[in-house]
Amino acid sequence: MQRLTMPARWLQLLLALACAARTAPAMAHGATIGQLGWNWEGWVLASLAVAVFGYVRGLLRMDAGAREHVFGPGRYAAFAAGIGVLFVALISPLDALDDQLFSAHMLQHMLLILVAPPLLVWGRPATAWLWAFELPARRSIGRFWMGAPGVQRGIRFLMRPLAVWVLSSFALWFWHLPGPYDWALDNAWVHAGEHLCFFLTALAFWSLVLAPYGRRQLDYGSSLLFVGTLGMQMGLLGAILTFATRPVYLAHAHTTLAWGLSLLEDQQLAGLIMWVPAGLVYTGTMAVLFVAWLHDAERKAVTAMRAGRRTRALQGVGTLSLLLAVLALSGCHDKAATSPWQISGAQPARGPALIQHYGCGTCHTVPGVAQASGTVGPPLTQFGQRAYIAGMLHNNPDNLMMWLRDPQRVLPGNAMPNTGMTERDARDIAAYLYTLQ
Amino acid sequence: MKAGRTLLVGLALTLSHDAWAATPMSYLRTFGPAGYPVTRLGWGLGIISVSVVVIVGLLLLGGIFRRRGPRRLSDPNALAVRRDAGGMAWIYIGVGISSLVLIGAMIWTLVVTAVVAHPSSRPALTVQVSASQWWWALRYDTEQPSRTFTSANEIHIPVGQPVRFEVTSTDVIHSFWVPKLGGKIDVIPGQTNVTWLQADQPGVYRGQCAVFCGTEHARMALQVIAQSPADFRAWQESQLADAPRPATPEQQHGTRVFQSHCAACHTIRGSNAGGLVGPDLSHLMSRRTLAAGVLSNTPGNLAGWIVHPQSVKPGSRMPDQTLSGPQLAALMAYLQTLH
Amino acid sequence: MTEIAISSTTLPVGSKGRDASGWWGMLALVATEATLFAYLLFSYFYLASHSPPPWPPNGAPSLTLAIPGSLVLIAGSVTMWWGERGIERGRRWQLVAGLLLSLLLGIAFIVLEGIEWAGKPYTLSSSVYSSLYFTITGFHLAHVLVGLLILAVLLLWTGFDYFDENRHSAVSIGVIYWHFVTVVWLAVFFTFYIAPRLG
Amino acid sequence: MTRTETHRAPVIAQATDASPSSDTLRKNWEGPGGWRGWLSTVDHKEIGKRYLLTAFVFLLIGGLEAAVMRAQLATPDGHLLSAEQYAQLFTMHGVTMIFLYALPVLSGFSNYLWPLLLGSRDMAFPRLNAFSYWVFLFAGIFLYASFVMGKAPDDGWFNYVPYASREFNPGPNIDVYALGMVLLGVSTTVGSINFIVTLFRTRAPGMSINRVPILVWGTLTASVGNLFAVPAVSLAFLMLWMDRQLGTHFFDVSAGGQPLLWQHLFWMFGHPWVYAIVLPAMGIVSDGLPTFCRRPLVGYTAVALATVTTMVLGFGVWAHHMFATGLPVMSLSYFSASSMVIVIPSAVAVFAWIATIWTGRPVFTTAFLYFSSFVLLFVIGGVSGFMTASVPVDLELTHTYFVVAHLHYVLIGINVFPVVGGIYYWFPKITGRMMSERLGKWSFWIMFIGFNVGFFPMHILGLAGMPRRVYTYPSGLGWGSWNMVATLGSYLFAIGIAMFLVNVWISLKRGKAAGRNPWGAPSLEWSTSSPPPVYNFAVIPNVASRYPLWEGYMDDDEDTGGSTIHEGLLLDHGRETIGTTMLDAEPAVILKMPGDTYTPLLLALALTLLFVGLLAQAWWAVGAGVLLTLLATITWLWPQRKLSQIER
Repeated sequence: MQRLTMPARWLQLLLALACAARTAPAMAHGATIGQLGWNWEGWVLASLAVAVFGYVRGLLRMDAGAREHVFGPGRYAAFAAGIGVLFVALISPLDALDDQLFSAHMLQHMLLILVAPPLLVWGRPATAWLWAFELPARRSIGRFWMGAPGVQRGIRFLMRPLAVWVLSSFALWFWHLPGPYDWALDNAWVHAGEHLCFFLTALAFWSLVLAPYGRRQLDYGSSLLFVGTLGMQMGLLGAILTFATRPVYLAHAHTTLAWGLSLLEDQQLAGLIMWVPAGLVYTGTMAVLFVAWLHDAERKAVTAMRAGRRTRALQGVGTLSLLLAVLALSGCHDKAATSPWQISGAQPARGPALIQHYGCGTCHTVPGVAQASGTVGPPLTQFGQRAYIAGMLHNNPDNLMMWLRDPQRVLPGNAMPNTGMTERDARDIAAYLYTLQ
Repeated sequence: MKAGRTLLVGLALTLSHDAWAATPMSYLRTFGPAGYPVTRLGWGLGIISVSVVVIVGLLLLGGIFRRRGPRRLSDPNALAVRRDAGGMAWIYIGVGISSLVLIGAMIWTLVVTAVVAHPSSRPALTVQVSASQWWWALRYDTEQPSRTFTSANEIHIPVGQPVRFEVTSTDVIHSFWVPKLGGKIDVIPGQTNVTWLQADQPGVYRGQCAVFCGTEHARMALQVIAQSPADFRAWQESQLADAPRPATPEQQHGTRVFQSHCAACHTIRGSNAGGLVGPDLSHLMSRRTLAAGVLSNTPGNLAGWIVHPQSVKPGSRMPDQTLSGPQLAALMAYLQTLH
Repeated sequence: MTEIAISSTTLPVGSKGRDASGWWGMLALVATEATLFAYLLFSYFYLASHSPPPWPPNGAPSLTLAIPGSLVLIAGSVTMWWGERGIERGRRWQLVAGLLLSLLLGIAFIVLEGIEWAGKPYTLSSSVYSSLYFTITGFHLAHVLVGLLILAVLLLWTGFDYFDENRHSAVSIGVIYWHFVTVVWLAVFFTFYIAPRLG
Repeated sequence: MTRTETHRAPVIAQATDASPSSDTLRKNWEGPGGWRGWLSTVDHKEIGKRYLLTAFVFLLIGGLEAAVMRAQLATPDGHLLSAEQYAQLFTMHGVTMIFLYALPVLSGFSNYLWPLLLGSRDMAFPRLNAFSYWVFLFAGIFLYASFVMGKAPDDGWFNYVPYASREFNPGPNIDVYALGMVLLGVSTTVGSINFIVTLFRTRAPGMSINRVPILVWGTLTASVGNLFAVPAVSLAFLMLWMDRQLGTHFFDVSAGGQPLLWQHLFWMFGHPWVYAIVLPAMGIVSDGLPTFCRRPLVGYTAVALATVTTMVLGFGVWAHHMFATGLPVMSLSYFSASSMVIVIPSAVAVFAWIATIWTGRPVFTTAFLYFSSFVLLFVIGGVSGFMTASVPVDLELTHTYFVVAHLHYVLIGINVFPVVGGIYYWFPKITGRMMSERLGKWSFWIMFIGFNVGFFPMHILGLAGMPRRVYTYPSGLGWGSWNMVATLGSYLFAIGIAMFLVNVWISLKRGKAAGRNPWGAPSLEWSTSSPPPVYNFAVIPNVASRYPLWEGYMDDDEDTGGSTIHEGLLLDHGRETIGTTMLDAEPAVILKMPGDTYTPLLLALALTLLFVGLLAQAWWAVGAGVLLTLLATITWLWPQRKLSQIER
């Protein structure tokens, strides 16, 4: 399963590089007041363009059916919006303004920490990017990934919630000390490093929180704490900046006044941006997580009851979308996941024999099937309660049958072979799998 | 029974009296541009609030009486529990309307906050207010140091001009508040807070410390006296002058009593008395009240206050004075020259 | 009427390793304690941002003792982690060794901190900064002491042969606290020793 | 020596309280009787009742203080009390109501109800539960000891520095408050930890997170909030005590300290705390209303989410208590806006309750009257809060009686009314007897009218400019008659409370027997006998829906999914209950529960000795306190075979 998360890591690395590429333009730090232009710096543009190009190319190359299942309008929109936000943060006049106003710089940081990363992460670009390569290249990327356990282990360690929490906190506090902050404004490379720190930690943070591939490393209760405690830190930092009685950062000293703000006011505004709007983003995220938590519990409970009744757990969601526009990010509207599946015309009783026939048991543990105790692939116990198939497709009959019949089409290069299953057999096997609660 | 009725009738009468008669601290009506937009906003939010309460109350009553449940819960019928009857629409619609109202109120608030943050013109005058337990020291600053003077508890301001107040504390936290003219600002040791007020009508506006600051917090009032610019200038000139020299022997005796009993804490400009602990008394007789608004400034009150302040305002920093009759008379004679 | 059936699944009985309720309780305790330190450090930064420069008044405190102290504390965490791994695999000697090493390292930290305190030219009541310094490091020191007490008690219980690979939740729970003491120190260290050097 | 049992396949049985298997359970769970049992019990029901009783005693004390103050204020220039006495009274009134009544009474409900609601036999940490109660009791006594000596805290419950510093307040008054609050903080914190772990560990099989009653969400949210908020206030009070006694300078202006740091720390705690003392009460209503409206709560998810969101927002808006302190002008509009946002989750809850009533078939019990009137009072308290969230308006309103009115509508309307309603609702469960409905309705109307007559005029007083915390006021300001009305109304309210207590007293002796489920209510606590047996449930029930006791009665076929109340895990090898997984509540472990013990009491005593020593600066007592605390803790935690903590 590691091969699925691997592209995600690559994406993070590449986007981080895109960010780093803005070092050169940052050299233009001596910009005089009022000169706010677009930062048409080649590297930034090129990185963003490559990102978009890879995404689109990957999507185009993918089989339409698979694309529809793995992505969807919401994901495309999220990715596009994420790139758009990066564009605003790094290329629009905001980027030039950040040298002149502390508050503008904070706004830029908030975009890089709280807005662009969740959108990008939700867009599942890693998969699309992998697809931008030809099959052999995909394979070799996969092999490289699988064959480098040290890398894998290191990244897995870095992606542990505790590590992400500690690194995010550290990045937050470190870069807001006056020394490092002023240093970053003095030195373009350091400045790029600062943004890289924020952006990377934020990508890791949001991957854990949003779990775009459906497999939560961090359960919902812990996710709430995870988000809440980081939000609290940012709030405390914002409060300190808002209430400080003297200007702490001097890097903007010669430009702020021209904007009609005193140094102290600029600092207060920056503190408030970190405190209030950022606080609302964290609050909104927590609300989304909470609804998803209850929703998940509801889904499991209902599935467990094996009765296809409607559930009302989602009804609160509409109300709260008023509360928080961020709700759009949540996957709460996946109605499909709320009911268990009864496949019309299928004969689940044929399942065990078919599973034996196709040799599924060699790789998978399947309850109720003789000798099906393989450990190569994931065990299929309680399959009816799974949220995702292969960590990517929603667990519903169509997806399951498609996956059973042609796994290589859905997720090329994955370890599950095409077994030449007929449609009817797939139907019966799927029906059987759904009886596993 | 009869007593009860009398009480009720009396209460009703005084209530109606209180509601319409003088409420000098009420900010339902204000008298200056620092107050007008706030008062309007306050009324607006108040009306919204009352409407919300009324609407919710009616909905509740409607819901309660629309359809009664079973009389007894042990009734088997009582257990035929209803499930859904479209209740979610209530939440959607209710929260939707509330949010719209909320956004409106929020925008209005932001506008008013911006409007009253600063006066529309440059303040003509800056008054330094220094709060202590439990009185207010005032210093009128102008460009020329020679025209700076001090006073206490009664702030004179010219009508129609914004006045800037810089407030500081010598001891604990107080709050500077003249409700008829605008909102309050806390007075916090170690920092100087700034606010502004403007009166559009001549008059006396009562103010009071609003943050609990110790035992006599309840009796730490102040008054803002708004005068026509001409009257204000006249008052200013009179305050700038030194206190008159004692003329009669009794008054001279009084000066000596003052020197020995009072001068450690109080200042009278033009005399040797230069204490800074209590209020400046150079023009004591020009003030309307004593002891931060506790007593009206009459000779009887003044004498009583001098001799036994602890009975008037227990805990006050001013100690009781042991003065003989003639000493007190002489002191009073002297003090009454301080116009 | 009582009808009896035996459930088909076997469940563990009582506290077992990380299944113990106490493990959750300790996590919650650590959360609230960490918040306490967050508020302490908030107070530090708040007061710093309200004080006229220079801050700290006497310049950034020396690293000569603080860096060895930090290393000692981190090493103490590592040895404890190693000791806990031992008992998870049924190696009691490893737990004993881990506990002993961590105890020693913890004591070494306290000694270093004590020397540093003794060398300060100011006292608790000298200034805002000194109040903050002694209060915050003192809070941490108190936590180290509690941590050492926990280690000592665990050592005693190990001596009584209470722990084996199946039953050692007390160790797993105590160790969380010990790690917490180390992690909090890193935040304190960063605030007092590193932050002033960064502007 | 035999080895401790490490694994077992639990027995599934059908049983009720009358079954023979219950005798074994009773033997396992019953502690010693008499005073020994009283001092050593760890039964959550006993502790819950004590919490309720103690909190009500404090409510009465705080109420008496209020009554004396209202007498003083009834007329201008009152001189029943001196300024210093008044200062101590209003401070102790606030401290009592907010810290010694409002949260503890809700802890009482939650302690009593949680295991019953969750289908468990006790809290996750029964001994910690007892400890939390004892510390609460001792902290209350600690605070009141100073009151008896005439040296009670006298700076209001906000306790703003520098008036609270040694320079202006040299007596022991503030030290008592500071140390008492730190001690009380210990109780609150361990109590909160207990609730959190209980929720995640001891729900009945099948009670997944989306099926827990809203009261549980309320208390859980409050507990998590406390976990993050209480350290702020404990720290602030400790720093204050150090400033006063050890010469530090945190709040000392002359040495560079900041008085506003106190306000920040205090309100970082204070604002979430306000939610902690109302959210569980709102939960009581959310669980009670459906019973009397004969339908499930409208918008369960929305209400649960509103609960959580309110608390989260509560951590970001503390600065709105400080609008007048001269904060940067720029910041005011941000704080104003963020404070107003809290209206939205509140509106969600209000409309969910109204919808529940509107689409239900209300049954007019006393409890229903309390719950439905609560909705109105909640809205009144809410809109006045909305007005104070608007900065320019707040600069007039703050520090006046308008705020006093607001906070009493919030605390009485949102805490006392649901609490009294909750007593009417659960009294049959707790005591096995019904309360008198007739007396109950009388007491409700008197309380409701008295409360509104007593506290609504305070809005008007505030608008008329009366500052809070004044011990007297001159005539001629138009405040006199409204104050008289407020005094009379509040006395009427007090009469209502007294009638309620009389009702409790009479019903305890003469109420008619209640039976298991007199209200036809849906949640698990109503499935056991009233009062519940010491072991709560003869078998651990299996839960398959949000309203297990209503399955089969709903007018459509949803959620009839087969909860089993009288068939489940028996678990009778000593004190045992089931530990389940965090999200889905699947059985994961058989939890061994501790027996009755004195250690919690001893630990609480040792800790109190420590604090008394600190107060008296008797260092020997401090040393003894520390030593005894450590000894008691080690004894407590000593691994026991009985608890399966050691194998051999």
